[in-house]
Amino acid sequence: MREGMFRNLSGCAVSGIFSKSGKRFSGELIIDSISVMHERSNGLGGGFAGYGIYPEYKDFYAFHMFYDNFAAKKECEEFLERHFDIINLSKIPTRKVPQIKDEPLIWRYFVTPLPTKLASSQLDEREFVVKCVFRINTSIKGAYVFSSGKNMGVFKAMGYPEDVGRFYRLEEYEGYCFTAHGRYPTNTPGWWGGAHPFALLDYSVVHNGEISSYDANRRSIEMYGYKCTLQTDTEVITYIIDYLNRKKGLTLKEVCSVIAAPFWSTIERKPQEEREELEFLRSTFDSLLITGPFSIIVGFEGGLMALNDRLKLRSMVVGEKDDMFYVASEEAAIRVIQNDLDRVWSPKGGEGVIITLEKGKS
Amino acid sequence: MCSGLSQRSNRVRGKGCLSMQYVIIGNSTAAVGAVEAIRRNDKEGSIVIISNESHHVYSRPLISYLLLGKTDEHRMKYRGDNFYRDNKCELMLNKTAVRIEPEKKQVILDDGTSVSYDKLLVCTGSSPFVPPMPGLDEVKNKFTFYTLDDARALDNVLKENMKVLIVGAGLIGLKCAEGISKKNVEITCVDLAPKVLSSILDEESSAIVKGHLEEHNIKFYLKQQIAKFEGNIAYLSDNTEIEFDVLVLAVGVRPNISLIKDIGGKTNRGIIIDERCRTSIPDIYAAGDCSESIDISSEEAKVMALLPNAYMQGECAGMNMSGVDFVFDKAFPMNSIGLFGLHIMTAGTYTGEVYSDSEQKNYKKLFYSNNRLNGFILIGNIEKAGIYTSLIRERTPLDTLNFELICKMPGLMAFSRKTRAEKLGGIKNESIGA
Amino acid sequence: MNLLAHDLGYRSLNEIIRNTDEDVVIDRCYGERFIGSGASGKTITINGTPGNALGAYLDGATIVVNGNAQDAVGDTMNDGKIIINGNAGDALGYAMRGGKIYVKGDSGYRTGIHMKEYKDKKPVIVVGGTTGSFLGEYLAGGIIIVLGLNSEDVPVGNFTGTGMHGGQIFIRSPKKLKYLPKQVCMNTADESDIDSIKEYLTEFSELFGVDMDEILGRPFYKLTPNAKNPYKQMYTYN
Amino acid sequence: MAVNYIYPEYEVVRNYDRCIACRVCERQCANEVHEYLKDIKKMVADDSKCVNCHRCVSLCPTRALKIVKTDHTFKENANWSGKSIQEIYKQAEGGGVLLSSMGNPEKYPVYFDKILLNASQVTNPSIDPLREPMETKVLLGSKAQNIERDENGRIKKVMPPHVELSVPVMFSAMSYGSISYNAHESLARAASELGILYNTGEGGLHEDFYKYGKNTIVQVASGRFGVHKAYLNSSAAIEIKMGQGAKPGIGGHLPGAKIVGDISKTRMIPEGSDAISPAPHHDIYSIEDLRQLVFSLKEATGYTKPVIVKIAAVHNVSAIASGIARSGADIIAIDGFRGGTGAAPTRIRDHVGLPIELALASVDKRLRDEGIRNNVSLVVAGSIRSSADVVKAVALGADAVYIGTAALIALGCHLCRSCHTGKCNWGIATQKEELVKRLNPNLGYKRLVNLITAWKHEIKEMMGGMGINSIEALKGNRLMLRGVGLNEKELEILGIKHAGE
Amino acid sequence: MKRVYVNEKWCLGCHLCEYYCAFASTGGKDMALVLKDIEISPRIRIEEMDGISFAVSCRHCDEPFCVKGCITGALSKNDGIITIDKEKCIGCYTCVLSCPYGAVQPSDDGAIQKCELCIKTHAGVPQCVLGCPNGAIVFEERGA
Repeated sequence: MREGMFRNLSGCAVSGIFSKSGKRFSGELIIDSISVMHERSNGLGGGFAGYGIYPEYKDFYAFHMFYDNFAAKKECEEFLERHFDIINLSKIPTRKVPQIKDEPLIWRYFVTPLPTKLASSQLDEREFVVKCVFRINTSIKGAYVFSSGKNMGVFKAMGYPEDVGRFYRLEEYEGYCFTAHGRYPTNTPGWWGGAHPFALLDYSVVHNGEISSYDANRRSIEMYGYKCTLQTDTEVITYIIDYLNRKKGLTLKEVCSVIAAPFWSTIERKPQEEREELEFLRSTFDSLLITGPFSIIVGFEGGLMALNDRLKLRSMVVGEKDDMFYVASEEAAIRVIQNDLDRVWSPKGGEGVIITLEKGKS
Repeated sequence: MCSGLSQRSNRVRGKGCLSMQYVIIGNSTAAVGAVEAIRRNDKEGSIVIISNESHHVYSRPLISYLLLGKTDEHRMKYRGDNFYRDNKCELMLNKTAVRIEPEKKQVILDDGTSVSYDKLLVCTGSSPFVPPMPGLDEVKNKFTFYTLDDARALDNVLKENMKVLIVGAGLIGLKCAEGISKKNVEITCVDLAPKVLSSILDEESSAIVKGHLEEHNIKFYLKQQIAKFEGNIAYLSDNTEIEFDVLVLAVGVRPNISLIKDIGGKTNRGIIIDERCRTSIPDIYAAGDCSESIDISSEEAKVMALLPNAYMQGECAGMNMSGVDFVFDKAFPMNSIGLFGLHIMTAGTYTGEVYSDSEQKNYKKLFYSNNRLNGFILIGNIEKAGIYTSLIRERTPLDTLNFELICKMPGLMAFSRKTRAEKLGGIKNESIGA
Repeated sequence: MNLLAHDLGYRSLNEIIRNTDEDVVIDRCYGERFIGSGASGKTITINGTPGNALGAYLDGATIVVNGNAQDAVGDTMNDGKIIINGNAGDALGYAMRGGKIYVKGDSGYRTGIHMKEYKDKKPVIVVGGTTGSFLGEYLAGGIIIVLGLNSEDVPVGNFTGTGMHGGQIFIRSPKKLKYLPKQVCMNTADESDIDSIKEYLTEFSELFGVDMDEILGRPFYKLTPNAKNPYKQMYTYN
Repeated sequence: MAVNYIYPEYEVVRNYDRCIACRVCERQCANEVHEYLKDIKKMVADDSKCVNCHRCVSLCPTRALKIVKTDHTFKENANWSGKSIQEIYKQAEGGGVLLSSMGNPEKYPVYFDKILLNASQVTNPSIDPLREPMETKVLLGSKAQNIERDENGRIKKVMPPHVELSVPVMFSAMSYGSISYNAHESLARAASELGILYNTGEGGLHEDFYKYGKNTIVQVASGRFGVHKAYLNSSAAIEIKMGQGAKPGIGGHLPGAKIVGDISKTRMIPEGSDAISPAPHHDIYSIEDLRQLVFSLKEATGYTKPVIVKIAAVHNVSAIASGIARSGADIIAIDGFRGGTGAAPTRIRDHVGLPIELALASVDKRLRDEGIRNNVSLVVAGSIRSSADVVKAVALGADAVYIGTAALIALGCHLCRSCHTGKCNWGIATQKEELVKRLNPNLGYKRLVNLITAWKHEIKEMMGGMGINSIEALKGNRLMLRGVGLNEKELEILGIKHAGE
Repeated sequence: MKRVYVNEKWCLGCHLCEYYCAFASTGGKDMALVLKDIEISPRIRIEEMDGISFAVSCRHCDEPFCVKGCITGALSKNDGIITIDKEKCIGCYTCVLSCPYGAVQPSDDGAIQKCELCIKTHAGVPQCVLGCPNGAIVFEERGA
């Protein structure tokens, strides 16, 4: 049984660190943070996303791949070659860690779409990449793209997050932003691809909680060309964010007003302009309202967003120190890496906290 | 307005902040009406009631029922035992008011004491009238039938198989006859009038009642008067001899008006009062059987010695005495009498066109003119008679209802849908749909 | 006794605490859970950030946190006292039956939810700052006091007192609360109301060095269950 | 006729020990079943007239009455049921098309009864709906397809015309004429109090009810009775009736005898004239004609009101719905074959159409497959009997449901299925003044309000159990459903898993 | 003051109010047992004719002529309800003659009877109201 064959329910820990100045720091820090929340994981999945980690390839899509076998790898690479210019390919460096077992083939490709293919598809470049990712994930058996953004990458596996971090030698990467996830799935033996972060292009999502609206959201988002292959909440949340932010052009704040829309009773009390906007967003994208407990950290190029469900059924704390921004399921996970915070608070339910680089994108 | 009584809240507090002193002469229905009305408006003022009897207020018409055994002296009390206490009344029993001194605003009693008043109500009622009859003084067992004491006295002498002669076939005489019939006595009734209940029944209805009474072994000598008494024998004008053991004199009553008449107040047969029950003398009111007011069914001034009337006049007087302007202009004659199981109801005046409908002992006659019901006589089936009464009381224009129907059968059905909605739905405006 | 929490891990840490009668001072605390669980008769002082479910089932002990606390502080607490020199997370004092919790700063969502009284036990929570939504949800007994000392607005979130059917909530606020659920009745607290909570305000004032005059310098609004408006008949027997 | 082949279906059983001869049964039976025999001071009954409407049973103050199904039996077998035999007798006698009232009574599967709902445990909190916020408000209409912004970058908040429901339940089309004035008033007032909508049906709108316009759907059917500008504009939404679940492909016929007084006025046809609704709209012979009618109605109302197109659930319903979704309609209403009617040919009612559950599942899927599900809202009808049916319908993909029969039952209907006689003892499906007054709308509307309020509580309970606090998150959330006793094909069409999966 | 109000628009003429009234005044447990084979004498009565029907019972008037005219003091009005003290009543029927609604009737026991809003029955609330199937009789506060 693997992820995607059935609905997967999970509870988890999340953490994120972001340097507003764009200063790059080692992935070591995020491991320290997430490991404090060991209790919130059960060893069935852990993962990280790092942003700004591939400055030398920053103009290329970094595809991180899991292959079940060489046949899948071969088939996938043929597909990639037909559609992309592959600038670099390699195994992703790992180290042996006793707790991490049964690893698949883990490869990394820096690619750019073939101009002819792109032109003939009549799609914009990012949409072209998305289409190709879905093609691989739905039609090449045993191949799975788990990271596909530029100058960022996802590293995930079966195991506790601190073990996963060591496995991927995360301390060797430097970025301006890292997010992490410790997973506590309740009904799955776990699968590498099912671990968080879940990513599409440069959007990555780590998520704590379980959403009740899953199938309503899934069936709605699948109308727009997304294929929810994993049946996880995080996957559908990622696609919703991609759809609303990238395809419909909503700002992230507006995205929050869709996915964690205020209650009608709250909307009614807002000033007219705001009320009308909230009514419009909520009714226009009614099926993308996410209910049930969740706290998510969304990474994207040049920024980070933290968001709780509208009832704030999951915990989340954010802290600031100088140009550093921290967010985690528990305050201790921030304190352990930065005890001396300028400010620490809990955002309200449905109130997205959005942080972007001070000098624009890195 | 269903009450027929108009009321304006216009309370005047007399004599600065001192509390009022109300004095009521008489202790019957009108007095009770007055006390209850006064206490609605003035919880503090003192009320003095002067009675020449020795009893807690009782219902005079019940004396016949007392003899009949349908009630007893306790149940006869018109108001409960705590009536005076609850209403903070000072009751002076066995005292007769002999004189009013209006300039001093005081009442002089038979014991020489005086009671001063701010507002005075005279409700002295009436007294039995006994016409001169030769030999009457020698008759041993002779009674009037008007007060509780009369009833007790009569009851004391009556024994089985005695012969009782009642002079007067009016209301009092006949109720007395019914009352004593229980004693298994032989009753003979004599009246000058050619019919029984002559003041309230027409010939046909009177004949029905007479027939019914005769079925109950009451013997009548009508259009006859007593020529003389010789011991236990009465001789009628046609020389008929009637032997009797007990004589009851129920010829009539006269209003007790002397207290007012003596001080120059306007009187006629009764004390003349206006629609606020005021006499012609300031701060003196009169109500009940001693007074005379307008009968709205005939628009004539009359003494209407009826209990409901007494209460409502007393109430009206009490309201005005305690500073609330209040009008009672709905007086008219009205009687409900049961005699040996036969019920007779009458109201108003018997003038105008007539609707009649009778079948054996069920008798109905309605009198109407100028689009108004003036009066009626019902015998037997008296169901919903009050609806007819209300037509008289409210002077209801007959063209606003289905008169043909209501003649046949009194009911709200004869009124308009809107009127019914008002009456039954408490709906004041036209929206009857809700 | 001095303990270094992060070095011990929560199970060892809590075992040591459980087995001592001494007062305990804990340093290097980073999210260790369940500290003081069911404890009685000692004082536990924590320097750092204790983990979730601090003082759960507390039964008479005193816990002092020098820092912020996380979620579910005083969960199902029976007796004792928890003093937090900082903020507290969500679900503070959940289903608390007795004892007192004083928070200098803010607390999160669902503060004092399901709190109840039993016999002579009457739980009290005093929050110096603001709270999140669903304050006093399902409140069945006890007293919650929110002072909003750091706030110029109503210091509580939405849906305050939802499902409240007992107890009292006092909110010190520059403005009246709006949009309360139907089961809640609001009055401006009068002198006798303030007197009834004076001892808790005084203790708060002494613990955190906040001037009593400042505390009393604003109106308090008192929320009680609306007896006139109990839950509408919801059920039809079938 | 010397031989009577038609036997009474029911027997009136009177307990003479309890009967006090108050004669309420006699006074209240429009079918004249009961009679008081003065000379013997006893009540008697003529069973053959009884339709089993229970009016007498309900009103009998001493509970002296019951109606039982006769145990008289034809010589039936598995093929020749008593019903079939009886129907042949009837037709042999009358020579006519069999006519029936209310919905399909036959034993086709009721899929709602083979679907179970989910609830949360541990991983996701269930929510107490009585106290915590729980949203059942629904907006019906198409969604804005594109996000447009003004020069300041603010979103242009232009919402296509829509209607708002406090709970996803509406009263379905029942015309004034088929049901009484008081029934209509009850529905209108209840809708108004509940913040939902009722539907005029095809009989026009009585002038007294214009004031409920904000809660009114006005129907435009093939007969166009009472359709005029004020009618269209006095509504919250306009419904084009293409078909009805109880009688797909069949029109309607209200006999001239019923076109009297207000009915004539409201329908805008002369008294005594037959009110015939043709089977098709004779201006719609294809899908593009429908688009023309949709837009003509939008023009007439200034594009301010959503247009509903109501169709019966028939075999190619999903393709038809797809066509409607592209026709400019804002809402599609689909009426399943168990939907009610005042009168329909029995054979049509019992043998044409499909269950609403299957129609809904396939339409919702088809619209999603085509990416046009947000072009329209989906309203389903055809025997929604309880709040559980509502929740299942929404989870299958409906935005809201229509209830007709359930609303009538709330008003007192006992499903005696004799609407076509016009002698409804409950004052619902009748125009006889003395019967109409039996339904006091002051009580009737309250019963409807109670029903929907109760359903709303129950919907919230079920949603709360699933950890869902907004009805949007339930819509199309088929993972909340599992089938029991369904075959693979049925599960596939319904788009749900089998229980245990 | 809550009163019984009648709206003929909704009266079906079913006469159930009369039966529930008659039953209430018996104090019996089972209507079938107590009202079997008897002629009922209810305090509320239907008037009906030509398709119009409505129930009539005591209106508990603000100016009650029955009370004011009662010769024995048996009728009195307390807390807005006019009641009859059957001990005192001697059946003179002055109240019958006074009532403008025809809502007071002679009763079998020699006294009169009238609607007392069921305050003396075990039911405690007007049974005619509960027994009315169509809300034609209601018991409510309607102000003046």
